Amino acid sequence: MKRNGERRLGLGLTAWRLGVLALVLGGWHVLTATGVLQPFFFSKPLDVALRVVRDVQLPRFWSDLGITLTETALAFVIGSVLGILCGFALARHPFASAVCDPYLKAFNAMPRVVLAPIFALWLGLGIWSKVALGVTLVFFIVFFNVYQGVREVSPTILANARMLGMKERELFRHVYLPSALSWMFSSLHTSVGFALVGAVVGEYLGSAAGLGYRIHQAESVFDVTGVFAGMVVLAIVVLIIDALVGWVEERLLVWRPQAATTA
Amino acid sequence: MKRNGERRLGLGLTAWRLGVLALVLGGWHVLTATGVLQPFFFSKPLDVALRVVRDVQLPRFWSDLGITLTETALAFVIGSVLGILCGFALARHPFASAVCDPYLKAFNAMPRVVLAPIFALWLGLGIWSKVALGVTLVFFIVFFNVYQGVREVSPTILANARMLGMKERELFRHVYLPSALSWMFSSLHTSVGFALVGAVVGEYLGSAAGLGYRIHQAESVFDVTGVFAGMVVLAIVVLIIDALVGWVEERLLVWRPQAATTA
Amino acid sequence: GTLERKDVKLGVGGKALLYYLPLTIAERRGYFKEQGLNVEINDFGGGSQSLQALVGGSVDVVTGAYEHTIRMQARGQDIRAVTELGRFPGIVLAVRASLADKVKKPGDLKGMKIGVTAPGSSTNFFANFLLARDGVQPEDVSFIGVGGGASAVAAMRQGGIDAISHLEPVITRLELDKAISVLADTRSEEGTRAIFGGANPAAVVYLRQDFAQKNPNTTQAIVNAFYKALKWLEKATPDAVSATVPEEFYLGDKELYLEAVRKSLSMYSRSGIVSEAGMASARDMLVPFDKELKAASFDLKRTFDSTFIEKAPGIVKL
Amino acid sequence: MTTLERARGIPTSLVGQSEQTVALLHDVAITYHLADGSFYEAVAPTTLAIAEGEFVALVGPTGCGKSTLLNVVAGLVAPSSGTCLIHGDRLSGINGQAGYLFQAEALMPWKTALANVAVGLEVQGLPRDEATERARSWLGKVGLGAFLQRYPHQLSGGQRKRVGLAQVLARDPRMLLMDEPFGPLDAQTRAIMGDLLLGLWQADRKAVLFVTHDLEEAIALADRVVIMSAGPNASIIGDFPIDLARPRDAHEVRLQPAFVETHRAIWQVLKEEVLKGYAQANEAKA
Amino acid sequence: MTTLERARGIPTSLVGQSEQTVALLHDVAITYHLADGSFYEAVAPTTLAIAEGEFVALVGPTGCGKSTLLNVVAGLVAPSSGTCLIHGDRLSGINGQAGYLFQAEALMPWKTALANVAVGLEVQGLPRDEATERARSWLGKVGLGAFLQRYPHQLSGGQRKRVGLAQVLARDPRMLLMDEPFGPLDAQTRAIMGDLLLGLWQADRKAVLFVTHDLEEAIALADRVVIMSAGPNASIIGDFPIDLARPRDAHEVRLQPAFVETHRAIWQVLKEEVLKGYAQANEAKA
Ligand SMILES: Nc1ncnc2c1ncn2[C@@H]1O[C@H](COP(=O)(O)OP(=O)(O)OP(=O)(O)O)[C@@H](O)[C@H]1O
Ligand SMILES: Nc1ncnc2c1ncn2[C@@H]1O[C@H](COP(=O)(O)OP(=O)(O)OP(=O)(O)O)[C@@H](O)[C@H]1O
Ligand SMILES: [Mg+2]
Ligand SMILES: [Mg+2]
Repeated sequence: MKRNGERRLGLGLTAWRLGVLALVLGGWHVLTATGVLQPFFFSKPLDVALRVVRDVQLPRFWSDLGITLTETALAFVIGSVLGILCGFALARHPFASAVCDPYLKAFNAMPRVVLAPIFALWLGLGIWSKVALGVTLVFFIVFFNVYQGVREVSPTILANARMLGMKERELFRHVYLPSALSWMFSSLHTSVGFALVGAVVGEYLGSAAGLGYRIHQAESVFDVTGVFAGMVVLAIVVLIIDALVGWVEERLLVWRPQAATTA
Repeated sequence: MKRNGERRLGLGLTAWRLGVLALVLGGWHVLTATGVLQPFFFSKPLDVALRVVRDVQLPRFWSDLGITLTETALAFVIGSVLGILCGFALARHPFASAVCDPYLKAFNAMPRVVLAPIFALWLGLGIWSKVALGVTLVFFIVFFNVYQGVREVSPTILANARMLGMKERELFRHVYLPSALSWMFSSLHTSVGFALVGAVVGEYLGSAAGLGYRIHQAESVFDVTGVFAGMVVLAIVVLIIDALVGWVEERLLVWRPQAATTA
Repeated sequence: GTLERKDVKLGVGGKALLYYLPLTIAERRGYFKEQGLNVEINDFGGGSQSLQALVGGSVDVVTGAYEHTIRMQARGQDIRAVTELGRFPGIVLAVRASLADKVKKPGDLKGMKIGVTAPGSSTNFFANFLLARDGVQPEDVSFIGVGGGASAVAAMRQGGIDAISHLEPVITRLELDKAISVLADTRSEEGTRAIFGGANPAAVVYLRQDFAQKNPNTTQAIVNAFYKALKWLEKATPDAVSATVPEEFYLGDKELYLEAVRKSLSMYSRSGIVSEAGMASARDMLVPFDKELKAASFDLKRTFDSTFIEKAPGIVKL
Repeated sequence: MTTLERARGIPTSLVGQSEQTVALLHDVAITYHLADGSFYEAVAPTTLAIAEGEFVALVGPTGCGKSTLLNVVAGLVAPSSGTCLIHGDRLSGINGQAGYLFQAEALMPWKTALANVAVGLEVQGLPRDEATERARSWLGKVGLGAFLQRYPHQLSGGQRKRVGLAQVLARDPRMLLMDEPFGPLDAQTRAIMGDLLLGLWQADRKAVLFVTHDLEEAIALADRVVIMSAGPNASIIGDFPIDLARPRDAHEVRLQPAFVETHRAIWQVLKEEVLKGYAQANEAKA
Repeated sequence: MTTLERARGIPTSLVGQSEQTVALLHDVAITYHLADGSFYEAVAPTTLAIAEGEFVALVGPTGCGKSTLLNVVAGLVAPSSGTCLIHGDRLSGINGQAGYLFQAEALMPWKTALANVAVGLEVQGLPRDEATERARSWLGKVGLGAFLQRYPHQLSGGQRKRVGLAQVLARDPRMLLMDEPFGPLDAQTRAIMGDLLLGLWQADRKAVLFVTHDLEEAIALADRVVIMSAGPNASIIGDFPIDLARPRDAHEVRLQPAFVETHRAIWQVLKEEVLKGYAQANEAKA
């Protein structure tokens, strides 16, 4: 969600963001302190902060985080790559896509929690069953967008590229891919969150380690503070990954016409 | 995933689709019959079919279906509308969007299962807590796409519209909305599935009725056939909703330049 | 004898639940290590997922509900319990405090909304059983799945349910809040006896029969470790328990945890053996309400293999 | 000031700077910011005034900055230095009094030709029916009466341009900015459109700033032809008043001696400039 | 066949139908399918042959179907009836021997000017370095040597068109299809580009099909000028060989009496046609 513009917004932006953060935390504190929100369900911001501080000193926390990060990264990469490949392949083959269409749609409607046992059966209880869960979320988000992105390619540009002698491979590289890039990145931004959700839910449903495991454990003993501390960590993680995606995006999409900037 | 082209593909398409269906079902049957896939996990296609037939004769099934459908529809509509509105609003206000950005991203990384108790507390165990769960999925998918779609509006067309005297409201109606439509519909196709998933997972986590409840019940007693029967119904439901979305899409996007059709 | 394998994968549906406390005790006090075992504990979202993992082969042994072995026997899956961990179900049926005047016995719940962990779970069957004793059919009430932890408490607070059939620590939490009034309590010996006339096995250690056959020494070692944990629990105080379990278990609310442990301590099995009466009583709670089980024929005796636990006292040095 | 002086590049910055001035570009310079952080000085400080009811043609070699100047007057590009005054007020944001026919394709692809024209009228507050009726009549005037329901991608290049023309003219703006409006049209259609434009202009004397590559067209239509030098750092190097009687017939006027003379004079200036620009544009700095 | 006969609309369908024929449109008609299910008969059955090394200019009122015919020869639009033969083979799919400069903007917005030109050469199998070098030199030839690293949206209209020109010419195709290639260029740059094109064409005698609205340009450049009637149901109503000596200087040639004579003859045909087209296009049926 940022482009060149952001840099210019500069300090004021940081101030505003911190302001909003302060507001949220302050509101949370006041509401839980006065009992409007029950601390049993919402914990207290100070407790959560202290818990995070405590947690990051545990070696176990870092190994849990490492596992979840690995799963998220794998789910994100595998899901996106599959989504991109299938998106391109099907967009280029209308008949195949028309045949597959109902199956993909139907599969996308499967509640992933129900699939967890099957993944555990096939992939064991290690990271791969969690990765699979994340992949089933990421794949569809990326797939539908890339598919549409490829179909939105300007017919004139496409015709020109074909007249320049491009064949399927070259069209992919020089036309479809760059044209669908902003579609792709839009879906990748959504996917980062979903990859993490997939990993965490996977761990939540069955695992021996990871942030989802920590959250699940905290939840079963009514340790809301622990749950919230886990979520705070998740949020930080997703912001870091998303910043990376944004960094790549900015590099790949320099060409985008913006309001001409005069100086 | 269809455009005018599909109609021309016609009968061959139906044949192929049925062929694939037959292949999947046949493969499933053979694999479970020979024990390569354990029926404990995969049931058998015939059993599932019989169960579906049995289920549709129960009045309780129809009321469950009705509840899940209501939740799905509400989650889909509310999530999309919110996503569309926020997407437009933030895309038009870069500063606000830069401020909100990290919060939205972070929120999208929350594992929705963890939020279930909070929804239950605020919204009770009726349909609204499930709708809320679905909304948290649909919202982000639609939001990120609409946001990007608005920013992809051609600068020349936008400049022209402004020169024609359009103000924010009119720009929205005549430029941003139509231009972002294909982005929006791309996300809506993904969202249909996720709205249903949200509703079902919500029911799964706590409810008195609905397809998710049925599936959960079947799962607790290791009735895979029941689980699969539920999933088959889900698949059919999602295909019907998606067909509706596609119908609306085709009507709204008639203008899309396609390869010129000569006759 | 020598262990056929040292590495064992164990599955559990909610490790931090008091229902499965013996597992944590055995782990934390090093009983598995003592037996030369290297146990990897996988925590699942629920009991049914851990059973599925066992059937699928991704875990070797499970601590789960005894009821699962009955179901699997009925389906021809040879899964057997080898150690009893809980002799009482530990399930409590309670009604919202504000309804305590109207509802005196389970039968009075007719027409009301009862929260259970999940539809089809043992909390659901427990409620079925109690209602049936008072002549109320399951169809006459509505069961609402409220899930395991906070959402169950939320459901009661929010008013979405009138009664609840649930486990620790939800019950203690609600009791501390004075939100409920207990109708039937199977955490204690008296409560269970009043309902079932004797013990009614709850958590057990179960595994596939072929695993036990192929790895008798490993199985024995597992059973030994659990046996030792049970023996330790027999004499333990709530404080000793809280000193043993990981800090995370009571970080949320230590008072609650101690109270729940205090209420639960008597429910853990003493001998690790499921009595025949216990088996029958478990079957009677389950079978009448399940069409599939009613139709199936199975040998109840095959649900529990006592050979290992019977040897344990001779081997384990306390 | 003689034609020769003008030809030497002395901007007639005082023309029309009275209260009659509709648009005044005062020392306006435009520097584009390139992606690699460098700058491109497109237009050097330039002063140009357009009086009430004046028809000014802007001519110059390709890439010199004509569209850029139009964008400044339209309020779409902010000048890097200098100011743009509209009716004496400093312009910030869109210039609401101007109608702008873009050089690039700017029709809304999701609207039919009719809707594209009608929407500009609806925005002005006309009721839907009336807007549609007026749009229909305007499309008829530009020769597209049979293509009302076509989407832009179903029209030919020249047809699209004419829809754009109808879109701008229908709104009857006080000031017209036209960037090669007749580019993709054949000579005959050009003449018809030119007559249409002149007719409108004569009726209520709008101010018109008209970019074209066709010098004859510029002379035939305009009151003044302004010549820009080749970029970078383009500036106005000639400003020729056209002293031909009105009303003019787009075709007949070309045969008058005054026309031929003016054409020759302007052409002289322009020709050199283009060749210079051609050389400059191939120099190392982009 | 006299000029008069041609002017009456008799297509010279036999011209160049030997083994020398590079492209032959045989009874090609194009009917567009509109969204509402109706049809628009853009081009009536038309026959047109282009011989090896021939430079054919296609002129006609706006919206008559010039771009459509080019699309057919390029293989982008399938004729509704009739066939298109390329070197005697029936064309299906893209015409791989043709280079096509589109009327609309067709540059890849995500590539710089240099990359846009180079990619066409890379596709031909040239190594990256060499392709870039050749692209650089071609951009120099069209006067954009200083704009290599610009993205299309950072270029002026005329500059973009010239990048397109470099893109097509650099690939050295055997057949050139050019749709108003010099539209947004000033007269002087037009002349330079025209000379560039003629120089290339003279070197290896490509077949060229060239659409323009500038009749003088058509006559100055082409061997034959083909005139289309106004649509719907447009057809070829004139086919004029241009008997001017080569090599021609784009500017000088206009002063020759033969030029003036041909121009007058063609103009006569064209003028009436445009007026007819203007009337037709306003009739009820779209
Ligand atoms: N967004 C931009 N960024 C950088 N340079 C630009 C941008 N827009 C235009 N330019 C440069 O500014 C100069 C003037 O451009 P402009 O479009 O005004 O030319 P023009 O006179 O309209 O040319 P033409 O007759 O070809 O349309 C050109 O050299 C062009 O490359
Ligand atoms: N995709 C399409 N669908 C329907 N009609 C079309 C389509 N494309 C072109 N036409 C119509 O066909 C006719 C010929 O179009 P074409 O683009 O070939 O004209 P042209 O001779 O190139 O005109 P111009 O000189 O304006 O570019 C026009 O009337 C146009 O409206
Ligand atoms: Mg321009
Ligand atoms: Mg055309």
